[in-house]
Amino acid sequence: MKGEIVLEARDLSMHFGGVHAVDQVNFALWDNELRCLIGPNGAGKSTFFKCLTGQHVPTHGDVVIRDVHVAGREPHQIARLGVGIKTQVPNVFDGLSVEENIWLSARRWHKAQRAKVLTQETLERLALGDIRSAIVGTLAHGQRQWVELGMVVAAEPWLVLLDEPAAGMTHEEVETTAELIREVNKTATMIVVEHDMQFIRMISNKVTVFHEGRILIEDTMDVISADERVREVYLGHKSQ
Amino acid sequence: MTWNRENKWRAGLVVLGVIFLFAAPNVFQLFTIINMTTAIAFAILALSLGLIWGYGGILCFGQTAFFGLGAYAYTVAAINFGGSTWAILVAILVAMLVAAVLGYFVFYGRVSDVYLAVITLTATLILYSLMRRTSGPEYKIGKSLLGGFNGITSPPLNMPWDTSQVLFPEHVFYVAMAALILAYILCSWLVQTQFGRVSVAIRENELRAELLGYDIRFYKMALFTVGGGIAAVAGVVFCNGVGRVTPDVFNLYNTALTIIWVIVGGRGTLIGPVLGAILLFYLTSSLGTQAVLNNNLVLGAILILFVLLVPKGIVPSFTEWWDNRRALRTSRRKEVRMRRRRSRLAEANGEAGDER
Amino acid sequence: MDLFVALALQIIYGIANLVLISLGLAIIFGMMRVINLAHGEFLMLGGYTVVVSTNNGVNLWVAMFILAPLVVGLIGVIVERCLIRFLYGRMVDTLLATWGLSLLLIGLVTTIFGAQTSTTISAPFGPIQIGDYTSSGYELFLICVAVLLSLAVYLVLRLTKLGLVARGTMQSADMAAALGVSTSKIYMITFGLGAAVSGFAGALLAPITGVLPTIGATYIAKAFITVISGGAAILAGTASASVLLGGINGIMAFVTGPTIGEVALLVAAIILLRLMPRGITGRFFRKNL
Amino acid sequence: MSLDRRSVLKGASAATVALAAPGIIGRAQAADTIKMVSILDQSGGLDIYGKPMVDATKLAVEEINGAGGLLGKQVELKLYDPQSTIQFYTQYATQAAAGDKAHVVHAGITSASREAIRPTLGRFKTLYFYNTLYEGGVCDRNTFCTGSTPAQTVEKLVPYCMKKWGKKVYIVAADYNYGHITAQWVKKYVADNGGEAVEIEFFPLDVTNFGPTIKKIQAAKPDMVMSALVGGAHVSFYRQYAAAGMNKNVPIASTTFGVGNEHTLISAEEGNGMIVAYSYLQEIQSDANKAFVKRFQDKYGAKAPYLNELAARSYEAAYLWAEGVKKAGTTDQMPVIEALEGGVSYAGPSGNISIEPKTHHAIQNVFLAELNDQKFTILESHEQQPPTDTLLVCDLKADPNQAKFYFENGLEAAGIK
Repeated sequence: MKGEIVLEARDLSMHFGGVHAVDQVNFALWDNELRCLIGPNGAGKSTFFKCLTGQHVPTHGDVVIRDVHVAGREPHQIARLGVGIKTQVPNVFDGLSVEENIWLSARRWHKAQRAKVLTQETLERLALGDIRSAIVGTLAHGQRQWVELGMVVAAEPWLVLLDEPAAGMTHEEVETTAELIREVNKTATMIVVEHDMQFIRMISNKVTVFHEGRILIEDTMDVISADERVREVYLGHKSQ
Repeated sequence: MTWNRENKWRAGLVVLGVIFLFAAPNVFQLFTIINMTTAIAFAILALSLGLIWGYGGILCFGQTAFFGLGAYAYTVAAINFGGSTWAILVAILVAMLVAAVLGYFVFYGRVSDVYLAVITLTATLILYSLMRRTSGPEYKIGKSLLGGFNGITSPPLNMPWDTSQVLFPEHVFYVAMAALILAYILCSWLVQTQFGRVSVAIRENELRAELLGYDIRFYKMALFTVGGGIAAVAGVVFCNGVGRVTPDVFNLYNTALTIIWVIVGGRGTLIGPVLGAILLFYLTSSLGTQAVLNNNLVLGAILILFVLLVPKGIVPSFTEWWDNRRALRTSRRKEVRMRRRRSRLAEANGEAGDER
Repeated sequence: MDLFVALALQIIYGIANLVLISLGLAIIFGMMRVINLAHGEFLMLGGYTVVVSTNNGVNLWVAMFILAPLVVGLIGVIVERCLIRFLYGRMVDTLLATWGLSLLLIGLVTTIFGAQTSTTISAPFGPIQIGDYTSSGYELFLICVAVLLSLAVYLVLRLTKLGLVARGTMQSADMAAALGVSTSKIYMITFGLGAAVSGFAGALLAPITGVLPTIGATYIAKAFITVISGGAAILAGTASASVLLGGINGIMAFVTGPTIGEVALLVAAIILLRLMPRGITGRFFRKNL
Repeated sequence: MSLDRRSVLKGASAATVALAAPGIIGRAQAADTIKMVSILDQSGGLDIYGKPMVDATKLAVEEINGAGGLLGKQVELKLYDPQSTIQFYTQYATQAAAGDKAHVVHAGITSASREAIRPTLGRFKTLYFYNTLYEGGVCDRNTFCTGSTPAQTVEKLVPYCMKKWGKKVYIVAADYNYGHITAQWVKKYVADNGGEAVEIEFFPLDVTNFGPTIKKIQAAKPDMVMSALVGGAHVSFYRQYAAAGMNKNVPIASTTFGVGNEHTLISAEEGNGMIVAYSYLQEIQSDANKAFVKRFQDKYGAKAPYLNELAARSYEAAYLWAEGVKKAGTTDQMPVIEALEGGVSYAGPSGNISIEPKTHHAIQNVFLAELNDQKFTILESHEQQPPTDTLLVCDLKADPNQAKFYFENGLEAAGIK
């Protein structure tokens, strides 16, 4: 089952002033995996995510994606390795149409002809066909999340990093999103940052738990949910 | 895609421009034609800012830097070469080079927003301060003295590669108008290419564009450079219209005015800045012929009323009004049709025609 | 040694001068994200208030400390009510509006008072002797006033509800609105306060500068550059940028001459913003006001 | 203007040529008024100079018309306000020459504005008067420069003040062409009179803080300061100079202080004791001047500005041109030029003024005056001063076809040392 390691964090630390948001984290991701990162608010998972995607330059340590050292690289350089990234707050082109949003992603990697086809496919794959010419800024929150997911997918990345893809969604939307993620996982290795346990149960079985900037435990969902420490950490803050 | 309708408009505008190019000299008096050159130069300058600000989101408070550099580079080169053909090219290249260097400096340092505005403004004011003090024989480039505050007399354009055929000011109008039309076509084309659309995407959301793998620093720098080149063309036209280039092109008034043209015309459109520049040029120019009220007073009042009444700028407001009118007309037509059908139905059913 | 002291005083005055001409703009920009291109005219109006009222027999200090801030502050409030409040959240449009306002004010003053107005006032206090050198006592006074004015603004921002909004806005532009307090009133007061501070500064400078309708243009660029170089923090930003830019300007002006002094100030601002893309307080003194 | 050259764009529009022709060849003579155009800044930073000039020009035209006009026709004055921008100067000059078919254009404050319109007016053969004091050096048969030049003012002022105050002179000047060239003249005259220019310092036009320079002046300990500062911002120099107590120790002389009515923009005690040189001052005690000042103040009432050289010369230049027209018996360009060259003179508020034919500059009276309580007291007057500076380089009699500005790049470039 385990192939090669495609993403690795080595002794990764991120300090803000005196705050150690991420503290000497060692982390490895294997090919074709779908890994969830969980943890209560302030556990450091989002900061960790931003270090992976180039939005933060880590204070110490390194991130290696398929033998490339990326710590300190610009986000676009990381994206160019074939990494698709979705941020926590929906980051979309609000003033443009759904179709243009997707096209901009597809066109980055492909010739005009192929980009057109890919845009079409993505719109269908994510069931965005009906709202293709809508201006993204006018859409509902959930739909904007999907548009962003569409942009990630349209680039045909081999590694996908998602930060809270289901945040702020209704129950039905969450289910659809879970489906989409499983679909994407067929062609890409994934990391999903999330704190909705139910959602995680829907998509993944291997979970990394963050707590106070460090990895608390890394195991299957079943083990995690039975773990005392995890429960303690979570119950204090958030009960799902 | 929604390009079709916009392109129809754009094509229409280009046709209008070409008609104007040939018709104007037959309609207007000589001095009107000569003076139009200056207005057209400003229109091209506004277009360049409309491109980089309206489409690329780059708030450049120093677009006149490239305009002025274009004018100076043209003048100095034309004096040295003894002809204008290569000088135009030099002007464009110099301005683009400076834009590229400044662009590299700011965009690769991730300066944006008002901070970018201040850097570009400051760069322009530096040019202003330095150029003003270049009077004296020690300040010369090749054969051309820089002339300080009084500036340099700009050699007139000549026919390409034929320095014996010098254009008269009234003929420069053709060149100016053609330059405006070509610049407009270039910009219209550019914003539809992948490059242009990515630039718009960057304006919309920098982080997202980066996460898609676009190097936004490069895109911004490239767009900025193109804008600098177009502004240089405007500068060449300008110094031919005025017959002179002085450091005043770099002063605060002119650089702020460029921003004002774009806002008045409407950001996010290409024809808007062009109209904004021409409109304000003729407004201030005609104010200067009256002696009843202080010009600043009148112009200030007009601008304030404008910002309150036409908040989005001329062109976007016009488009909105046009769309609304059309939408209203179609919906009214639909309503009428529906009402007819309903009343027909009602008649058929033998009931009284009820409005609701 | 005398020269050193006299020069040091001169440079400190140069810094105080920058603080004075920038502070009003910093308040309005820092709290409302409005770039007030009519800022120079607010300074001019402060100067005019002093010149006109002293010509009509008003005591200089009354004109300077009471009338000027009052008149210009009131004009600020009127401008906010009639113009700026329709433009919140439209930063770009405020550029156009305040540019128009700037022209309008110049035109208005020129129409009422003519292209120039005679004055009868000169700098109070007379010169002070530093060894072989003399400095203006009034400049020393202005240094003190600049410090006190900054302190006063600090206290207002620290201790009042206005200050709360200010700090909110400085952290995140949307936050002020999210606070839910009567932002409309706060904005009105802010704009009035910014205008009053500008008017006061203009009044203070009136005895040692020319007071003309068009004089605002000589201030606006420098004030704008200082405020933005300072970054988001109103006081810390303006003060630190003034120290840096004013210091460089003063030293270079003495060593090489005024033109290079001016250029040095501009070059310093460019380099500073390249190194700190969010201004000085975008990097240092983040939590300060 | 061969057809060859014009055929350049003949494909584009033949009508252009037809339209262009009358503009270039000559103007319609059918007009029943004589058209005089004035292009002077009435708004923007230069309005402190432009507004009094416009007021005086209006008075002159009104009087000329009141006295029956010229050649039996009324003079129609058209005013343009270029708003302190160069491009509008060119714009309005073209409009005046080709559109209004003006018979004469009185225009320009800065040398930059004059240089912007001079070629246009020359091309359309429209007579041009430039009535501002300036650095000298224009040599153009179509252009008449009536303002005073350094050889007329600086040359008188420098020796007078050096005799009175001492031989070490510190020069402060505006950092642009005018300031640079005037500073060079000052330096030359200081040296000619056995003095020493200890330092020359130039200021950008928008500097308002003069502190560092005042310290430098204190360090240099000169006997006097010679100022060629210009514009509203530079008024600050005199005020800060006085605030540091310097006006009591090192007096100031100037050939620019006062033309922007600076002496009313600083208080009496700040300005007292300064000495200036101009070809006109409101305080000249002749009957002609008193009557002129009264007429001016009657017309403009309480808001009447101080009458400085720029204003008075604008008034006199209108009359001088009118005298030329009368003598020529026509408003056509060449006859009027010849009439003016042929010794037409006008006795105005400043005394007699006439045109020196080789340079087209004015032969005029020059006055030295001291400032007391915001008013000038005349110290000396020098009758009928020729423009000896421009005469060094310019001879329109020998070469009438030149249209040059010799001092464009300083004195050295013009071969003067």
